[in-house]
Amino acid sequence: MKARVTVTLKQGVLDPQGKAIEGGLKSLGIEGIGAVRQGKVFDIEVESADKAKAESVLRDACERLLANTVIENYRIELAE
Amino acid sequence: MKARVTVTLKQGVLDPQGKAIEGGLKSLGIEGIGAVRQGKVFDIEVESADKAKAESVLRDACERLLANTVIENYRIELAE
Amino acid sequence: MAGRALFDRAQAETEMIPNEPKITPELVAEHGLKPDEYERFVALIGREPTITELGIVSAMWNEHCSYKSSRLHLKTLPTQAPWVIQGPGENAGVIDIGDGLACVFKMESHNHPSYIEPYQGATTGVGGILRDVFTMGARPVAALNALRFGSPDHPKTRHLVAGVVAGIGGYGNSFGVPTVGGSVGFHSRYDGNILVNAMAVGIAKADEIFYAKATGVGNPIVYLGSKTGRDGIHGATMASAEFDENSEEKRPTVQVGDPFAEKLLLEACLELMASGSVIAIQDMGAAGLTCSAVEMGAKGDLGIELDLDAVPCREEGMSAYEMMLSESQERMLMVLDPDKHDIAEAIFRKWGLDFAVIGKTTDTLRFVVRHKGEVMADLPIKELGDEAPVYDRPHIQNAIEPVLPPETVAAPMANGEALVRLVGTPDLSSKRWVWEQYDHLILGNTVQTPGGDAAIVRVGDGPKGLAMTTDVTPRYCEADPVEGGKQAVAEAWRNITAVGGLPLAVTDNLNFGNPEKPDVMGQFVGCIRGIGEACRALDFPVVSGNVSLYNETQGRSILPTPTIGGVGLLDDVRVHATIAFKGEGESLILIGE
Amino acid sequence: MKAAVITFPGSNRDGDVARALRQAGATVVSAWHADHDLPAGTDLAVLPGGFSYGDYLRCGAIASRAPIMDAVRAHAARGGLVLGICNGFQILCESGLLPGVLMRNADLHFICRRQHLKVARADTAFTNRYHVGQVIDVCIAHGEGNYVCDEATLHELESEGRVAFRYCDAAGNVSRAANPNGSLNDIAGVFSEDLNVLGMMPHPENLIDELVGGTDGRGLFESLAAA
Ligand SMILES: Nc1ncnc2c1ncn2[C@@H]1O[C@H](COP(=O)(O)OP(=O)(O)O)[C@@H](O)[C@H]1O
Repeated sequence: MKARVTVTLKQGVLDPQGKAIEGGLKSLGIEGIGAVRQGKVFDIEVESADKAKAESVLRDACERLLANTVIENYRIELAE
Repeated sequence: MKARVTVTLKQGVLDPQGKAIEGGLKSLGIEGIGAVRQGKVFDIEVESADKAKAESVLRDACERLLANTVIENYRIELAE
Repeated sequence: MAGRALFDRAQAETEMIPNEPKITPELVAEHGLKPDEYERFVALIGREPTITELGIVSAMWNEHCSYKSSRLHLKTLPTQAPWVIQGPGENAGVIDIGDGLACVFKMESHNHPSYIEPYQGATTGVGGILRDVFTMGARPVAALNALRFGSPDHPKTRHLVAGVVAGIGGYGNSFGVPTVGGSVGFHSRYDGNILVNAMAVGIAKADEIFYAKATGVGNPIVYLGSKTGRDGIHGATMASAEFDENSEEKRPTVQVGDPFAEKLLLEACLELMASGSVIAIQDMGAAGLTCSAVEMGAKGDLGIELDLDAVPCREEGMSAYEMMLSESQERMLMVLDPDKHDIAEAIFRKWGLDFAVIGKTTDTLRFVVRHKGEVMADLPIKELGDEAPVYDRPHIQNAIEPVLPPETVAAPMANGEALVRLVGTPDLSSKRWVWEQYDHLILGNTVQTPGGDAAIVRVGDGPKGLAMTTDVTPRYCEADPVEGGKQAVAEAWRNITAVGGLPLAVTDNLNFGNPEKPDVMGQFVGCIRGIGEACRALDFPVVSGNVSLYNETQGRSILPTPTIGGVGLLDDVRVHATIAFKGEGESLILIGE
Repeated sequence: MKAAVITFPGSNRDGDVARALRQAGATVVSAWHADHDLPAGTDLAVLPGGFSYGDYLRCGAIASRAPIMDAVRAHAARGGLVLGICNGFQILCESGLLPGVLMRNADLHFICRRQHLKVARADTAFTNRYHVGQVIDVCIAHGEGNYVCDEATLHELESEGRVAFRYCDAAGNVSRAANPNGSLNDIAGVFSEDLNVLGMMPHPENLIDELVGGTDGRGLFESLAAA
């Protein structure tokens, strides 16, 4: 099964990357862009065919490695 | 308007970070994870309320900065 | 702010001041103030404080800013020598190194934040100490650190080590300062409370040092650097609160470091200082705007008025309370020469940083904070610092571990086996894995890289050089605080002399448990006594430092860990010694007892 | 030889490379990322090491779009010399002046250490003070130095002799074990088609002094100063 995990910074946490990208876009003259926040995605092959099982494995992976839950949120999506 | 841009490595491009994460998950004893590929997401405020306009601004941003189109693909999603 | 109820009684003269939410004993306790401390504050201002004022005083009077438990004892340390330009009390210590140059240095802890979020905790620790050095007009030329982690087999240790090391490197490498030395130790007593002490060393012209003391009435107060967010609100309070089992849940808003912004801030500040625009300048560290503004005013015998509407904010709807307590990183506060406004602003714009006039100096000796037209705080500025509580906490002398005569100790194993065991311990193993993640070569002046006794960094094109080291042996301090304190100083001294340097001065970072416990306070007092004695004997004054108390988890305190950062001078770096054998057939000579 | 060292926000080895060039006898001037032109009479444009724009997004990405880069491209197109070290190499790849990309080190750590390089080509303006096969001792300090390109590009680089340096051990053995970051074919630096643009990850500018580690980096700057 294929899964996508999206990890984004919690609200209020400073995002220096997003800030720099915002500035970069502006100085390229690209108009009409407001705030930018950057996050990560992980495209993951999960061996299990069972949805509930896959989700629990991924949740474990997020909590323990993929996301830094002190400052980040994560979201898990499973492909059909 | 809010938009999400997802940038992922093209197929066939080596992803050392994904590989290392794969290894990291294994060494944590998390079972049942196959290949991992890492990408980026950008959550962007677009000032325009017009979808077509917003999309063209974002496409420009991707082509010129957000993605390195030699090795990366990008995808634009606009929120309602 | 609409709909704020005005407090009725005793408020006639300060009617503007909103009083919502009402101050309750719970709120006071949440701010880390003891009931008698709160009473002291109420007596001082003659009325009930606003929430913003409560926040301000909690920041000013907490252990971290007020040194209330340690002040009495710190005063006993020797701080003077003919080569000392500035001792403790400023952002960093300053010593004269000849040829019109000064060395500016300090060490500071970021222990609790690093336990909660090791990468960001360590980065913001490094960022803070670098700012302390360049606020004084010095360009940072080296960074060091002293790290203590829990037992290697504790489940959290691996994660903490990896995060802290990556964070220290992540910040220093990007900022562009070589991280040239430090120490790493492991012990189960740090399992729930690691230590991250960061030291920075800079070089300035001896007659171009910048201080925090504001001068002149009506001069603009300028906000510099990055925007203010809700980062680390309550961070300063947290840094002085004991951890309990729940602290991992509480997870206050973590500060995130931006070394890129700091590098720009460095370049902009040095350019600004060279332009002659700066009257006084102060880094916004713990309890950012509050501590920096109060300190600048109090030191200069001036009042300060701030208008928070002008503060560059990252988030919408920030309250006065939040702005006053935010610990967003990479920010500075300065008193500007009004004639140089345009020059100064142009420099900051060029580097892409915020520059905003947010207030002015006054002759009222009051600290007045306005937001959206309302006065949110109006406090006597000198008393906020001067009247902070000072405690002579009870302390007992701990039982000193007896010295065991060697002949009474049976060898637990054969020498060969013992040697192998020792070499394999985490404390003695090679630290290469750590320092290879730090750029220790940037700037091209690192004469002695990590791996020697003390690091050596050439000053400019030479021939002068600085030797520096961080040292402490916590188990000695536990066994005998006075001797342990002495030993830490002596080791720093020896490491500097061993590379050929003349030891000049030290910075210290005193990491201890809960000072309200007489035995912990006894360790603290003993170590300070030892440090003082050794520094006096060696003519090695203390010019800056930092105290970190309440390092304990579930009632168990860390080993007493007074880290000593020593700095020495080599007149000619070409003449220095290294630990490597230079050839076959050389003689080995043992010096000392 | 007039060398213009370009400072981007976040550059931090600009001073180091200027010192090395000066010591080798070049005239060094500085240029600012927001400028539209290189200083008049520039022979060599230098993109120094550092963390331009914090290395945010992708290393070198934002810097490669700076106004000065149009001038650098034009300079290169005229046959002018361009040197990019570390972050400068990353900027050159992002700007299309050199092929390939620099990805995260294979072990994901930033790594700073002394490193041997084998000189692959000595008939260029950058390397003529070295000889082919010479082993030099310089240092590396990077988190993203893992050179990657597609097979066709790799074939092109190899067949056209555009690899400048390869990672090796002290004895000159080029091997996986001596490769600090996982780079394809142990590549530490590459030339442009016309050999007038060089990008390299290691820092020769920090090895120009007997007292501070050695002088094996001097050859590069002396080659350039004489060019
Ligand atoms: N955290 C660190 N950062 C940088 N260098 C370090 C660090 N820890 C240890 N080192 C370096 O490794 C070397 C050995 O350290 P250590 O094992 O503590 O030895 P010593 O007891 O001689 O100080 C020292 O030169 C020191 O500078």
